[in-house]
Amino acid sequence: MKKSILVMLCCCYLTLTGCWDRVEMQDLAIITAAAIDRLEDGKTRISVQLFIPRAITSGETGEDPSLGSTFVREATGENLANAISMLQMNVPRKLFWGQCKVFIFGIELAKNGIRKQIDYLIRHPGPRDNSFLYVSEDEAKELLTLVPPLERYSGEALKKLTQEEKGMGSTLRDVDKALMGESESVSIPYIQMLVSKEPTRKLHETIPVIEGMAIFKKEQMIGVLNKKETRGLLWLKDDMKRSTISIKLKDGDGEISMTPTSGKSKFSPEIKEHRWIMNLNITIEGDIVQNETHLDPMDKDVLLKIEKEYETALKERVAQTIEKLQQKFNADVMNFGRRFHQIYPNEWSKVKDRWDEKFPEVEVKIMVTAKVRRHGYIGPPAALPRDEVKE
Amino acid sequence: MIRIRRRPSKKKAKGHFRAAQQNPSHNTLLSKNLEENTQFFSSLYEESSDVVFRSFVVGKKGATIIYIEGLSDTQKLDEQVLETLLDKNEFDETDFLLSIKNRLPISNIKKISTFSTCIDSIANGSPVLLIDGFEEAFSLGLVKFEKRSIEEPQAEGSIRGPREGFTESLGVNTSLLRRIIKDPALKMKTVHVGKYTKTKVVISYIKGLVDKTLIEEIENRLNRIQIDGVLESGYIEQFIEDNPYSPFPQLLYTERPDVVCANLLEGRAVLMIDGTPFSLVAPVSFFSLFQSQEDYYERFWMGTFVRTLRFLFLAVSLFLPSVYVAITTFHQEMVPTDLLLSLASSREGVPFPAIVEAIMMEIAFEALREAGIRLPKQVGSAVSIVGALVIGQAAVQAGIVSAPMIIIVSITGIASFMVPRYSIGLAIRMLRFPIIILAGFLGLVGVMLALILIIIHLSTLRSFGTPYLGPISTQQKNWMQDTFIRSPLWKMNTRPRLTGEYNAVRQGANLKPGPNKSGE
Amino acid sequence: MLEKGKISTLQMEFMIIPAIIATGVLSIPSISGKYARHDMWMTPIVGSIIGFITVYIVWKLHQLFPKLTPFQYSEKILGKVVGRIFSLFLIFFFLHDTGIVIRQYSDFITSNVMRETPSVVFSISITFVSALAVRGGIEVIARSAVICTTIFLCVSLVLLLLIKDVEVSYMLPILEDGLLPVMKGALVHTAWFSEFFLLAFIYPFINTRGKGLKSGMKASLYVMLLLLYFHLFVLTILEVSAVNQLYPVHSIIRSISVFGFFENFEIIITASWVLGNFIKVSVFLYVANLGIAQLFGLSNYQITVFPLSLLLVLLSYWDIPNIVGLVDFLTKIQPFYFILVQTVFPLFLLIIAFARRKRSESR
Amino acid sequence: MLVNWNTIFVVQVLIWLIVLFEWKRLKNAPKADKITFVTILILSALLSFFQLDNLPGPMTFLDYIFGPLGKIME
Repeated sequence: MKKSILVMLCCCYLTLTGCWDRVEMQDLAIITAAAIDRLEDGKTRISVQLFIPRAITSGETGEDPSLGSTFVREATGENLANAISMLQMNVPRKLFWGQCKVFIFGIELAKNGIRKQIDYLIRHPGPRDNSFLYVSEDEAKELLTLVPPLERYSGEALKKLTQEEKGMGSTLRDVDKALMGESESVSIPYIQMLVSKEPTRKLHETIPVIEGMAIFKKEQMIGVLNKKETRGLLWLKDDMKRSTISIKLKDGDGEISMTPTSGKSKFSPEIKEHRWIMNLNITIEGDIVQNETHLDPMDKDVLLKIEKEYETALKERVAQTIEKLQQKFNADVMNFGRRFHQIYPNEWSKVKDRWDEKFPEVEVKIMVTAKVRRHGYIGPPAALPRDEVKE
Repeated sequence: MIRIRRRPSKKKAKGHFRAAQQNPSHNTLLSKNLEENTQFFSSLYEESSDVVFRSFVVGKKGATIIYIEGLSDTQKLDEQVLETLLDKNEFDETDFLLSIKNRLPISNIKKISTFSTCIDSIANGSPVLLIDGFEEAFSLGLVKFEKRSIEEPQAEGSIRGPREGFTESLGVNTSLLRRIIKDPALKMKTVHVGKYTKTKVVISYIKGLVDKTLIEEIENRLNRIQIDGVLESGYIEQFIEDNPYSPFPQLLYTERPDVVCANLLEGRAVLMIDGTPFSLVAPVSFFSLFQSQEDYYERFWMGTFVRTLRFLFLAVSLFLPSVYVAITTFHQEMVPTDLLLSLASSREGVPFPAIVEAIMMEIAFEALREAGIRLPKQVGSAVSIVGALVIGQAAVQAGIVSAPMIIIVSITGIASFMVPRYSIGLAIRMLRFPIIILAGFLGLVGVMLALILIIIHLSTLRSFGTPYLGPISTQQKNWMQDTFIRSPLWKMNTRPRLTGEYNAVRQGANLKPGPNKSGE
Repeated sequence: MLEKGKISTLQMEFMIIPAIIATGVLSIPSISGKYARHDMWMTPIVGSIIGFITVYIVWKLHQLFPKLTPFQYSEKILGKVVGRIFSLFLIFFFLHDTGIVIRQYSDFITSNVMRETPSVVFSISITFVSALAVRGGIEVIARSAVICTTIFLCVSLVLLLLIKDVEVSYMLPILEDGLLPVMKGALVHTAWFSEFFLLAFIYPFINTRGKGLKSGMKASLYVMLLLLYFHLFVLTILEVSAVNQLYPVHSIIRSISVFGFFENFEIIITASWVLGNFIKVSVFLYVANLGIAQLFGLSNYQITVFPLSLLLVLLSYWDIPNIVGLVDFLTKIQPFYFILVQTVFPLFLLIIAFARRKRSESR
Repeated sequence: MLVNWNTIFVVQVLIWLIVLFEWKRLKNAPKADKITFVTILILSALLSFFQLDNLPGPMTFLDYIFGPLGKIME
């Protein structure tokens, strides 16, 4: 009897003290993406894309589909923390960061430095370390208002685009790690609005797409790699799954395109007589996907020629990117610094403080081995009379 | 060492009870005078129209047969007893009783001399023959009463396995056991329990396999029981279990002779109670309550798979609603994005907090289940249809309950029926509610605390001296062979260790069948 | 004898492993990473030496006094007065240590799972359940440990899902700054490894004689391997940024993602750590409680469990103003303090006991 | 020194709960048991009267003893 009274008392104690962390799902404002901008007066503006829960189930309510299932709220403050606390005042429900996997920085903010924002995002327990960061070409907020025709909200579209090509995305942790590490540089996808040419769709019914890579050095954005150079960068990051490469043969009258099926980049740093050399070995295997020429890839010699040509093409492309990163940006996005550090810790400790000066001087030797594995369903070029095929 | 908790018995109450039971006239010997004896019995059985007194004269001496209508075989009584006794043949006067005994064509005939044994004999259906001038009477074993025929057990069905089930009469049940285990080592000890019902309780065990102290302990505990009557094995169970406050059953009940025999062969003791088809098995462990007999009849892969499934669904039925409450109210980030969005949409507009919703729906489900069992079959199905419609369809459409909660409740419901033993299923159902409440206050940490509490409770529990969580938590030899997995029969060479490892070897080694062995 | 229960060596291993790594997993990688950086994976290996030494010392002591706990044999070794003072100190040491454990646990939960709930709720709840287990005696702790530890360790296997993100090159360069940082990092481990002293209180209740040393060494090895496992994952995934993380293991678990669908399930892991910490607190509380009962000659040890747990909850807040103070203690003071009490003191006991024995033999 | 009434209240409640819970056992217990039981409870009651976070205690003491050694770790 006494024991049961005790148990009752304990239960009452529990109920009286309440439940501090409890939030019902109806009281959550689920953030699907967030954009951080720097305003002209130096203030920070946070805009969040909030999910409207009833949008999924009630398809029959007759809401305008172009409004989408999200809406955008914003707030400004002296810094990000301030802005977010202001934002909470504009939203009647509790802001829920747990599912926000997309953070977009406005270009102004990126140019001014992102360290303070990164600190907030990593320190705060809400946002997750593996959420993706982006830099927008213009104001970041604009991208949140887009209503994608296929996905439920623009954040999801962006996330899926990035997941397609892993090397492209930069997560919060990657950025933190890279800026902390030897090179102090990082690349973040550079996105802009895709302009759709469909006359029936409204202007905002589109998605943001990745246009290149924003290069950051010591928290500040210093430039952008275009699409082609970004491909090169993906090779350097050991992730190139779907970038098709086209080459032109000397005796051919068109181009041959190949899609890589597997590829590997191997870095081996080397220090020879005070010359810092980075040997880059790329091996690639691929399928021929289009043949504009009259050449028959079934032929051994032709195949050899094609492979050779691929090697030079790829080499050029990668070299171009490295050249730009070394000379123009002087940003060690490929983590050369770390690789030297790992193999040559003593030499590294000498140049550690002036890696900036040393990095452009690093010689990069690129070796490419290309192999064509398959040429699709057909051997010789299609729709070409047999006698016109060159052997 | 076997440690058995003894409940303090209150001396005062016991003494009082004894006093009431000792009716002085009961233990006294029969008198020589038939008149006195009949007088006593008729006053004892006054206002009992079903008790028949038949007086007659045998060899010049008066005699009376007393029996209860319906319990005794009157036809045999007429043909074999009365016809013989009323025959004009002379009985040997020197040893009258012996000559009567010799003359009667009845196999089971006993000499009795006290009133109380007479009463017992009459109550059991054996007519009592009183003869004038003797202090002794005969109990004639002409028991015959209506009993149910052996049927397939309703509560424990099986696809493969014997179709026999116990019935309400003890004699049939013990005979069923004897028919399976023919070794004379199978023992049956009888204890009577209940002041008014005088129910026969048989402790059966296999001598040489069972631990003697266990039998002594069971007898002690049975002898301690002082109640009016025993109507079902549950009465006995509640008086002899180790921890009466625990929600977990510490004895296993079954109405299948094959289950009983399997347990006997593993060195356990079985209590069979007159008047109920359910017999009790002791001691049991938590894991043995998840074994069904069919696990052993099917191939061991199936047995293992089904068992794994059972434990999985044990976890589901215990924790699913509480985990759902914890996740949706505390740890929303755990839900995958798409799922969270649909959950959020379906929760939109639901007026209750998740915890209230969960408790409400679980209670509704339990009510439905209970109603379905108790009502007559025709009405029962109607109840379930109405319940399913109201809860499943209307409540969601009205926006009172969210659809995911319905899914959760139904999965939990199904999961709770996965447990082969009804009694532990009940315990799990009940425990679900406090866990939901804890989850509502502390989220998953609360669920974990609940899990810890359950584990602690199970670790403290003992069933007749054996640890309830054995053999898993006690890490005995071969502890895996018959718990989560069911290893092949030819590999289970040892009996599960119960109290004081007694005769551990079950079968010969190297029994693995194979094509080469038979040819040798 | 106060405790009548007996446990098996396997159960002992199940008890002692979480009793050491439950909080170790939370706090060690961050601190050892701060010192050893790229070489942090070596620190548990170096640190485990103290574990093996402690197990050996404790075993030798146990062989001298097979049925006694240190509270009892310290009296025989050091004499009545000194021995009792030593026991009293030990009791206080364990109480204080348990307080720190509870604090570490509740701080972890409040900062990672339930941010708005006061940490005292978690301290009270874990102490309460542990107290219930302790009241049941060593057998109950052992039995629950078997189940809880199994769950706790099985859940740790989810780290294997991170294998695709592992970047082995983060382990390079090896021994960049020499051995000193590794030693410093290992010193943090030694505090945890010296807790194998707890075995001294469990050995008397083991049912199989003579197997204690082997199983103690085995437990020490397992702990080392487990810590190595956690350290390797932390290092190869977080690299140096592990230094910044307060709870690096939790942080890498946060980034697990299977099929891009099962993500963010760190809470399940955290919840399973509740089980580990429950065993840890139970074992510590049991030892402290047994000590009080043996020192003051109580008739049973159940009666002091609840008062002691209340005291523990209060102790867990005493003089620890914030998490900075706690980490500072774990880094700078705990290694020396723990080794002194749990390894050096028993060593002294052993030496004195041997010396006494020698002397009595020579006479 | 500030007194935290909340802590004191909660600790008092817990103390009485414990006493209530153990009452049966306590009544039949020998004297040593009773004394230890009460002493520990009084100790906790005493502790609850202070602001524990900042009350100098074991940590300060240990810091004083092992502080010099701790410098190695810097």
